[in-house]
Amino acid sequence: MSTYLIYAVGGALIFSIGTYALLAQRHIMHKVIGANIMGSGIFMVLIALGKRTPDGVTDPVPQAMVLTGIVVTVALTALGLSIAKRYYTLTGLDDLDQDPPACDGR
Amino acid sequence: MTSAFTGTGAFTFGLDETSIPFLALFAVVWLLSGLYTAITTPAADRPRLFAYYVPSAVGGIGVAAASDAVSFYLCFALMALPAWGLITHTRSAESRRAGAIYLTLTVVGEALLLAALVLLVVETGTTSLPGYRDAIAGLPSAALITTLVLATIALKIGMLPLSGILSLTYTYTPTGPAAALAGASTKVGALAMLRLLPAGGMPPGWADAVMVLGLTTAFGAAVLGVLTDHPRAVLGYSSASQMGLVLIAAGAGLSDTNAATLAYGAVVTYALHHGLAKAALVLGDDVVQRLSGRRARSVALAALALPALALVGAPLTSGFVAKYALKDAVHAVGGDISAAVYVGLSWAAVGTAALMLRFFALTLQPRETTPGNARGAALVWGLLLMLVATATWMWPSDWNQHAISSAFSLSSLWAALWPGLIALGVWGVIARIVPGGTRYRAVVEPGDLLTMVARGASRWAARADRPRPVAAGRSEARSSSLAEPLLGAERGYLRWTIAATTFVLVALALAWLALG
Amino acid sequence: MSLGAQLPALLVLAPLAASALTFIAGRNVDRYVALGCAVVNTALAVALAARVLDVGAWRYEVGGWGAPLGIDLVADGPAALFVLLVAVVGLAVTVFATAYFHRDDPNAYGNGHFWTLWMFMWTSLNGLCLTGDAFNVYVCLELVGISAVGLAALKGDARALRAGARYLFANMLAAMTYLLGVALLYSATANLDMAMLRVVLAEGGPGESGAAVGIALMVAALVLKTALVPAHFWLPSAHSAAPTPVSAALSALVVKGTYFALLRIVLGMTPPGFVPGLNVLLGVLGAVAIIWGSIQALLQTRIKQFVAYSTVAQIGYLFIVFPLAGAGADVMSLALGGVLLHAATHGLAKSGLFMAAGSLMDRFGTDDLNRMRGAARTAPVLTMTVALAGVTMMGLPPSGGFGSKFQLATASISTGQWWWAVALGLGGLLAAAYMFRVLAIMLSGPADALAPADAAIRLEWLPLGLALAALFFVFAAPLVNELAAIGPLLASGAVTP
Amino acid sequence: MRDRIRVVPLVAAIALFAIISSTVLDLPRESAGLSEEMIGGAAAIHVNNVVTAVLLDFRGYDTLLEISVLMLATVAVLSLRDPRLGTRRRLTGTADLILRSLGEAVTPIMMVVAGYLVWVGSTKPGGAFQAGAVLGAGGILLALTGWVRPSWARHSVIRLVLSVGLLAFIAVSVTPILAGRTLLDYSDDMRHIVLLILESILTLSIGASMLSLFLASASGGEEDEEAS
Repeated sequence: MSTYLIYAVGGALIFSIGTYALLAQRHIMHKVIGANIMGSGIFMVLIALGKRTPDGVTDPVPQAMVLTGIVVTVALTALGLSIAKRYYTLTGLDDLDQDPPACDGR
Repeated sequence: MTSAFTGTGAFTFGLDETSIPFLALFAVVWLLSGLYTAITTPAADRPRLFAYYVPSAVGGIGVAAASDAVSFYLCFALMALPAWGLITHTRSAESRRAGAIYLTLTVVGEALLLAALVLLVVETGTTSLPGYRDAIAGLPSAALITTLVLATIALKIGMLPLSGILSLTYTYTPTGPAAALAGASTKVGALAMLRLLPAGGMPPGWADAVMVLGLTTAFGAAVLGVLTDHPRAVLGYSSASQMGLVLIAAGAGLSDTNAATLAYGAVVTYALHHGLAKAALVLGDDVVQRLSGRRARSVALAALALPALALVGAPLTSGFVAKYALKDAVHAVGGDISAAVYVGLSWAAVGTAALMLRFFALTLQPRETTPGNARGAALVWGLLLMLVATATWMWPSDWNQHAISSAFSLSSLWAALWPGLIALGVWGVIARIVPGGTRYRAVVEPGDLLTMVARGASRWAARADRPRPVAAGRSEARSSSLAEPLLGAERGYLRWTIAATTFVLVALALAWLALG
Repeated sequence: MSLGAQLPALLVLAPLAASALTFIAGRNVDRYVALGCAVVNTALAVALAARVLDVGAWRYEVGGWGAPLGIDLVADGPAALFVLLVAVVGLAVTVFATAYFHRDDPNAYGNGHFWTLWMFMWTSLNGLCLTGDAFNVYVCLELVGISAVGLAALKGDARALRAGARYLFANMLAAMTYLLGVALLYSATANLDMAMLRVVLAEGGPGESGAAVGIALMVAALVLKTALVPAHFWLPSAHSAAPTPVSAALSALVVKGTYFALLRIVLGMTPPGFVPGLNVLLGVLGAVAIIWGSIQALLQTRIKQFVAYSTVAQIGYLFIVFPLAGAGADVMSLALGGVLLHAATHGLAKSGLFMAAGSLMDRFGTDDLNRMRGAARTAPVLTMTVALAGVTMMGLPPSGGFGSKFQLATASISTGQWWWAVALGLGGLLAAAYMFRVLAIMLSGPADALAPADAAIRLEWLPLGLALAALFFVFAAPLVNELAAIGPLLASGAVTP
Repeated sequence: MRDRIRVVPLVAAIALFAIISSTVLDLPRESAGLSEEMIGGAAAIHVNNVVTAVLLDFRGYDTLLEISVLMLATVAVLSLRDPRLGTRRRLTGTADLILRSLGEAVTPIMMVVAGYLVWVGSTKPGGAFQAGAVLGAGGILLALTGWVRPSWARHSVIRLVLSVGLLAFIAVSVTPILAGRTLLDYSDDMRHIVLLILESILTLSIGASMLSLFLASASGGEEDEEAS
């Protein structure tokens, strides 16, 4: 079994753990962190699979994809955190499924 | 297969032997009714009325000239939908309800027609309209197409149990547009029969079933109409009854190619005759109300007898020719049922005669007279009456020749007369024994069943719609028995974990398919 | 290289430059920068459509490298149509927004950053329509997603923030799913260019199952972004909590942009039958969306929620094209023309409807439908707009909705799959029901209390114009069908390198 | 409040793991990807680091949009900033001596590191994003010590800094169009110097973006008394 597969399968595991967090965790911050974990899992899969070249030189395209993915994740995370922060300041809630007082907006 | 909108198969108009008579009829009726509307409507109301009238008229004329499925459907809808604005013009609660019923049935009709047309386009491989009637019987889904077309027509012509639709629309629409609806709108149903019902080739049961349907409508609508007490409502039921007869003619042509040729003539003649006569009746009722002088009123009433007699099928009227053509067509079908229908046809005339008597009784009733340009109105009406008297006889075609040639045989004259006499006799008896004489109170309100259903529905909706006390800016969902579980289901689903997990499950399902 | 051939690049770069410029410009000038950009963009979009009609589809090699090394843009008929739709609706939204957002009160529109976010959204929509690269789709999708979330939460109240957060999490889920999908696809095929992938995938090979799973995940992500039932959970709140011009843009354009990417990937990049059952599943979900969305629209009591659920229903129609694919070129062009027609008509009508709904809300001071009785008397133009848009939603002639329904029904019946036609018909009837219900309220009763007409009312004619355009859109159908047939979705030699 | 275990999401996550890992295991064990073409291409344009070549040349369009994503997120976060917060607010920490001296000591070093990372980007791993991140971190340190106010992005100069990277990138990518080539098709003789300048400007904007993202939702702090 090639080494890269350990990382690839590990990446899949990390992705799934992140998915569970994003789905099931109640707290908004936990969800944001869950999404970040998902991203890390994908990056691991990408890098691991880029290592399958016959000459051992890592394929640069997955690396570029990971770099782009990181920036996108940073952007999504920042936006998520600032929305969560503002929502908490306004309503005192850290959970999206509870109705804020005097507001029913689903 | 032609793509419907690449420019070649869509938006073509042309003339053929079917479109010419209908085009002539629609053009005359829409034009004269429009003139009448312009003369009689107060200037302030005109823009609003014509904003709906003109598109409807364009659609009405277009539907006759359309020679492909797409423009037929387009014009069909263009004529039918703006008519809603005509019906609700007075904005009274009744007219709004009538409008709602009309719109609902129209939209349902559009959906049915669309389905039929799509099937036709797909199975014949062409959008060209004139060829459909000969091709339908050979198509794989001939039965489905025919059923869909019949259902569309049923909504258009007020087949039982939907007969109320015509009386509803006639009653609340202003006179001029009402005449257009009476003269042209229902005749689109007849046009659809010629364009989209198979000309022969269907199993015999089809002809029998449709003829029986038509006869039932002819009688049922007549009974309902006699029991109403608004002259326009009576005319509406009379239209439903008469269109039942037209349906008999169309039904006669479903199975037998020979009968189809005769049926074709009958439908055209009948549509022509009835369109002009019914428009003349609607306008006439109004003209009588407008005339103030006693002499003028008497003359007008006498003139009003012409279209009424024509509807009954009295000798020398247009109705005589039409009914003759109809009987020919039914006779050509053969079989027990058609024989029974043949007999029924004569008795249907009794119903028509009764309706006309009821109409006259109601018209004679003193109502508040409408001021306005009585002379102009009468002039337009007179023009229409001249056409009623002559059009069917003068129409250059071979299908009225037979009727004309045998118009003066004694037997046919008698056949045309006796139903009227019976109706008169019954009428005389009623005038004696029923309280209120011939002006008895209504038992049926315009729209009968439909109005009842609509009222029930709006009562239900009102209960469900009642705004509950609003707490803290929160507007409550409707509380009707059906709405709450559906809204609740959605609200429950919208919770993040449930919805997002459902999405992941969808993604998993897709991935599973991919691993397949 | 002629300037005409550069149009795909210019269509992305022009609004991108405008984004940066509006950000610098400050609140007195930013709206004029945006307005100018909207006009320029519309001109460019018209030029693109004209050129596509004139010379056919072409590829644009960014950086001059060419696939698979570089990223290629694809200018074909469907893309040109979507870009044009974005331009026309976008111009209307821009004009509407200039009146809607008062310059004196920038706090009301995201500290004045509405214009920048909106220009970014425009950039990303153009980019999404024109790209031919599977990974570039991802970047464009994120641009769409972040700008959409920012705009949806623009009001900054608890309701908008909550809707924005849900929308953002949906976007995160979609982003991660898409990225994983494209990672698997690349690992299996060593290619990212969609037109080349079409060829590579058709040949098959050892990585076939990996590519199929990758595509499945990408499709799932786009389904979520397009809000196809059951992934519609974020849409009603996001679209209704946003300010009116944003609601219009979100409902009319954003879901169309992501839908277009889906169209490219499922019908363009993926060979028929590569993921067995995928297309049928999408069709089934589309049919469910039509029914469920319409039922929910029928029951809503708040006007923007009502319009948003009508969008959920109308999105369903767009997915009827997928199960019809693979049944021959004739059927395909008919069905593709049908959905493009529907997307364009719905974009026009829905933006008009949302603008009218928002104006009604402002004038009545409430979003409760039941308190909008008598609107026909006091706000006749807005009521007329709702009615005309309703005709389009129902798919009655002469609206483009009719044309699309006719073509889709014809296509489905000619492939023997008549049940899709039944769903289409049922959708029309349900649309009639929900539109009638709203119109009945607006037409009935004495007028409720009404706020005085303010500046935004000057723009009553704008939504009416959009609704009218949708109402007569069937006459544009030949043009749409012609565009739909030009290098459609990578299925032509013109766009394969 | 502790979260309880949700069974269905858990099952979904496990199924997800099963499907992804089986797919990964099913992929061909050896695949060259696009590395050969990429290495060849990079050699042709005399860029030593292939990843840099991919980011700025082959897939430069992705990077252009990526910069846009970052700026867009910054604008979106700024648009969510609570307008009621005053402009004269500082973050806590002005009085914290350790933090203050750390900031004064480390920030210059971080700036130098950022500069190095830009410079090294064309031959070794590095480049604008990495440099920008370091620069942003330095900025955050400055903000924590009270040098930079949370409201700083309201200044038009800062807005210019935030968007100048994107504008410069747009300018560089559009220039070839004016010369009749395609977008981002730089001419060979100018490539290195143009890209270096571009990367430096980008570093500035990215750093400013990072700092803005942090500051826009940074809470706490006190209103500055000096001004009033």
